[in-house]
Amino acid sequence: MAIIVDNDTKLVVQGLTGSEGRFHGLRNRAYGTNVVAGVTPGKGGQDVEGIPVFDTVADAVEDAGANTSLIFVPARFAPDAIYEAVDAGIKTVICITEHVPAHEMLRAYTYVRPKGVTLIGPNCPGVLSPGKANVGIIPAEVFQPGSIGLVSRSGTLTYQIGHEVAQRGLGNSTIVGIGGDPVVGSGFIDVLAKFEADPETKYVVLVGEIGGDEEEKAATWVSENMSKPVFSYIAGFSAPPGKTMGHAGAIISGSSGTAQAKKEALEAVGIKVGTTPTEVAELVAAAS
Amino acid sequence: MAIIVDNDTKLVVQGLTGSEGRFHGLRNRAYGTNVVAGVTPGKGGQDVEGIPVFDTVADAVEDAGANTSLIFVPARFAPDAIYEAVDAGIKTVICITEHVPAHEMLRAYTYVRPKGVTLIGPNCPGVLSPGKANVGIIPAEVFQPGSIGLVSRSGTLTYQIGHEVAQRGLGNSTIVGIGGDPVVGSGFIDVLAKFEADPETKYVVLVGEIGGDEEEKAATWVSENMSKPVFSYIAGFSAPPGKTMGHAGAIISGSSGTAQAKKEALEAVGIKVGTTPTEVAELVAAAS
Amino acid sequence: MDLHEYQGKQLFKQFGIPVSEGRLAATPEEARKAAEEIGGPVVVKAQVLTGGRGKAGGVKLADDPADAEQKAKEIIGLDIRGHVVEKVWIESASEIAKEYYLSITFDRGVKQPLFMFTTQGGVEIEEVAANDPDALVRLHVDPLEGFQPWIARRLVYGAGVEDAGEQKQIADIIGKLYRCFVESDAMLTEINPLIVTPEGEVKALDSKFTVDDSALYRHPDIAEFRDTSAADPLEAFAREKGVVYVKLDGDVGICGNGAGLSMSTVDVVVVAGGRPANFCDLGGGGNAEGVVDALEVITRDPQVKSVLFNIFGGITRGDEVARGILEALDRMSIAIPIVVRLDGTNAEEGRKILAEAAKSNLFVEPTMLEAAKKAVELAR
Amino acid sequence: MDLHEYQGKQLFKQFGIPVSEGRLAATPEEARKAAEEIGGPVVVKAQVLTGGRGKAGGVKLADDPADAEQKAKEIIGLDIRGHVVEKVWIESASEIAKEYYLSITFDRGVKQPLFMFTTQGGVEIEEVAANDPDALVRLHVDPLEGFQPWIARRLVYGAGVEDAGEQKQIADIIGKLYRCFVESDAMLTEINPLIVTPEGEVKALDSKFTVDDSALYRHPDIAEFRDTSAADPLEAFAREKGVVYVKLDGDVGICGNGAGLSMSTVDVVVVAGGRPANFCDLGGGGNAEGVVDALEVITRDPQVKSVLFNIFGGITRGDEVARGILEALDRMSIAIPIVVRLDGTNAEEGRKILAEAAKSNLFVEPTMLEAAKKAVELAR
Repeated sequence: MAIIVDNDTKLVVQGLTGSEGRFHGLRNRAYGTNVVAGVTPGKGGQDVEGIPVFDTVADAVEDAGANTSLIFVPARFAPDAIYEAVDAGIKTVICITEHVPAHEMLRAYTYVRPKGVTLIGPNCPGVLSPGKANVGIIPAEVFQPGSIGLVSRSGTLTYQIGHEVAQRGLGNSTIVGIGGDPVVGSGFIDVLAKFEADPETKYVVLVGEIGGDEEEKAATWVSENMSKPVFSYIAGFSAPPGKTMGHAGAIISGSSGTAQAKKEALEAVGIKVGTTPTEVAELVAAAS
Repeated sequence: MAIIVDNDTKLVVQGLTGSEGRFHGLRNRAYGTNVVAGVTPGKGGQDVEGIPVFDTVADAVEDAGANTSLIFVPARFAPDAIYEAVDAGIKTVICITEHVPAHEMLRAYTYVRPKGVTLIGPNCPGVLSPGKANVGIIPAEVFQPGSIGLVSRSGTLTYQIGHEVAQRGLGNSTIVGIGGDPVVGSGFIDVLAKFEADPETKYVVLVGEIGGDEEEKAATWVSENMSKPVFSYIAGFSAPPGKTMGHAGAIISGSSGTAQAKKEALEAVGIKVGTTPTEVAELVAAAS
Repeated sequence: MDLHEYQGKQLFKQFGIPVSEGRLAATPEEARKAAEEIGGPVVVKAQVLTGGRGKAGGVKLADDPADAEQKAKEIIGLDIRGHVVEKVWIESASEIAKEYYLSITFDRGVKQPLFMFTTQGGVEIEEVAANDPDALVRLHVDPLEGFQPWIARRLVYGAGVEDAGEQKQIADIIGKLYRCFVESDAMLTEINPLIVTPEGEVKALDSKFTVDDSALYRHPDIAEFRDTSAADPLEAFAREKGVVYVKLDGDVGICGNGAGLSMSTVDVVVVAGGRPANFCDLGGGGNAEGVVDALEVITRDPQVKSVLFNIFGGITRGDEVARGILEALDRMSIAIPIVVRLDGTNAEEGRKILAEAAKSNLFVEPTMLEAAKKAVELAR
Repeated sequence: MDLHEYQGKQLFKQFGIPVSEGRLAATPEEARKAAEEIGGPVVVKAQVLTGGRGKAGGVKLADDPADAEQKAKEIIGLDIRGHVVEKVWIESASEIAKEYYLSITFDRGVKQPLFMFTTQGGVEIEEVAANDPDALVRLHVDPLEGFQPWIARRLVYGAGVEDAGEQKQIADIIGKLYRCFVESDAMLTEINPLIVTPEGEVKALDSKFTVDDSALYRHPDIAEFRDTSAADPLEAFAREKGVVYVKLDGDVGICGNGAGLSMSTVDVVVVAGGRPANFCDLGGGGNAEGVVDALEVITRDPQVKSVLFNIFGGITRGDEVARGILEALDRMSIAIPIVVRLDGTNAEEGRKILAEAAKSNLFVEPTMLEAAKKAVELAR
């Protein structure tokens, strides 16, 4: 097993004929991911190194059996791409595109959420289940198969942690970059729930950063719902107080959003928190 | 038991201080319905013959425990009233108001539907469970308690059928007027499913009329899902071919929408169809 | 409310959907002037709220203004399926390379707007649906998701439009038609044919447009489109009085409250061996004044030999209806017999009021069926 | 992007939310002229993107144009929490009978817009939330349901506004503020105080407004509001170059790819005993040109004694980064040491490129922690 992507993944890349879509789509295939189709309106009938291209996601589902979508289209087309994938019956949608307007994502999120679709991103590095499938831009060569589930708001920081873990001889069940935008399709809790249910995952590392209160909420959720050990790293201990969102931000979340506050919330429910990537890797290694 | 409204109904009337709201709200209470509140913005704190009036439905829910709403506001305010009721946690909303724009109801319907709310109407006479509760404008004195469930697209025709049934010494579990607008909150099938699940209902009478294909769909549903005997009456056998909605109408439904076509669809699955209100009442009486 | 072709095109234009330049004309002289202003060959099109104009000779090509005047003369006054042509639409003639079909309707069954598109336009769409169903692409729109560009792509690629310029123009028209459909509170908007000219330009050559009557209050411009001249004079008079009335061919005048009961009353009169003269619905909240208006409308029909009131009160109250009938008898001289059946809210008071009035041509019957029989008998 | 009060009010006005008449002034003379045009007493308000203006002397009442000029003289150039006042907003002075608070924010946790309203305005809203939570009415809006009139009623009645005229005006403002919030792609719109004048007129006396940077492309008018003068000169230069850069106080220049890794690099430099000079994020797709720009920005800071590149490639490719660093060394004369740590996509090629260049001030380290230690050591 693994979560979100695995050997059953049949991937359609929306925007396969673009330069990034092509580069990463082919990389994903080279890793072993079953890339069954690409979609670029007006280029139906072409192919990208043998991957058939369709005009619409519906065609990719019907003719190529796609069940997972990877979105690489420009920001202003990304919400449309999400709606198209979901309405074509795709159940796992991973959107790499960054700079998607928050209000558009808010509408798309609210529309998609009750449909039982797993939406990851936007503005995320994707999902990698080492040895099974890589969907997105995560450099898979850094990771190896194992029993640690990794979920993170940050892309490159995820690679760093996974790298540190791998250097200690450990591996990952699945690495999920959920993205750091104001509205992302799946939050920490959504992914933690999947890891809790995944028999291959034995430990979970949660990589957070300053701002918002997602980490605090995740801490509460873990204490109430999770049987597997969770470790955490928070980035931004030395960050200067950033721009605040007016006065309202702090009132809403009831949290200051600092790394220290998050650390305390996590530790209060028994989650060990490292202050550097190296430290969190050592904590996991010690527990294994 | 009974369906939709019963002894557990705690009713709030939205628009209680208007002339129709007041007339029917008080009639419903006189029948024995537990009318716990009214809502009229700006009149919070007043009362209508002892029924407390609130500014918002949320207040009526919180302070008076309302669980069912009856809407009597003018058409241009009706969708807002439905959203307000649903977002305040009301689980049964009955909207009497007629002439609500179809596109507005379409949005409201789509929003309300996944929330597990029973929405009846708009442009309907309401719901009566004889001996338990009357919510709406149905003249309750015509009906008596019994085991016949009655569901109808038409208001006054419902009374006629119920009246004919009562004259033969039979009674009703619940009478539901679903309304005849292009978009209504609950269709025949929604109500049939409730009757099928209601132990007090032994027979069901479905009162349809020309246009659309709801009766045909109900016929299919009954043949696949219903164990209780269903009888039907369709109005409009002598109606001249009415205005058609362009060419598209017939294609969509795949039905001509005539009374004869509906009769045939119903009879094809074993539902007996009367051609006058009297005849359908006799059919039920003969089966009882 | 159904709109004329020229009215629908006016809305299309407002929403940026390309249409040909045109003018409305009520006389051959106006048609000539319109053709002069437009220039070049024109099409003269009868503006009637029914289909089959072309076969009935209601659409003709005219080479020049004089010809347009002649063609308008032939078309104005024509009877097309019972509709007399009063106005013609003169528009610049288009060369047609291809004919497509595009519509959005309000799908009551699925409760979503439904797009239909096919490259096999210009013919009866029912035929395409029956003979080549795969050629007709159907796509529902979730009203909360709203229109998204992929919807246009699914339609355009799904129907096999191959030219990139056409794909782009049609996708654009699809988006605009959706906005037009929603923002005009339409129940139907249909473009048949949607043409492609030899130069590759896509435009709407016809329009079918139905607007939700309940939403007209927020579209005063569309409400003004109402063509009272197009209706039967009695129906127009009824509309003026706010009465829902459809003229039929028999001699028993009928008035019920609620569409279902009124329809059922028509059926029961037929079952009783009579011939209904009309369908008339007092509506939900009929008051005395409404009853007077309804009786005035019904009795204007010289064929009517008896009138049947079939009232089952809910919101409508029996006493109000009774008072309305007596009021009408006071104001108008109605000699024909009136049969009344009252039940429901305040029916007893109503029956009492009628009994006390003791009018010789007023008959109160206890049931719908008996009342129908009586009215049929009195009409003989 | 945060907007100045006067910019937010301009948007309020566009959406029909009542504000006072006002003019922008950059000099005392302009302030005098503005006060003359407006007439009567005015308020002179510093336009700075920070709170606490009032306490810092940035808001002053002026009785007449001469007084306005004098007050503007006092305010322009004032340093308020590190922001130097360059412009003042001159607006007609309002008499205040009551002060309310109204805002909509983008609630990231619940993922819905959140309205907050209280009749206890004019003070710090955090205090109201802490001391009298019931007085602060909060209400989320389902973005697919959209704004409905009941939302305004819940807020207005929930907060206990008693005057019917106020109820009506505030409900109207609530609806307009929602439209303004959504259609401007705002992350926050706040009116504090929303005042009631002695005559019972409700209006927005201040504005806080944050717009989603990702949506600016579709709001060219709002994008033009960008106040480059308000930022630190180095940060302004960075923005010009398209580099995400925040100036800190130390001597180790830092460049990472991705916000999380860059932040973590700052942390690790601190853990290694160093003082970060900045936070700099190459972003997701950093190419060679971006690296050159980033190095130019970082090395402009005279405090920087060493630079640490911490790159973990995903979309970013190690070879591109390496080429960018060499390109920068070619174009600029950079004497200070640069420590590079490369991992991920094409990292090996990158390390090879750097090794082959054999620059004396270029140090390649295998891990993040070792690279940080080296950079800290070199900065001493």
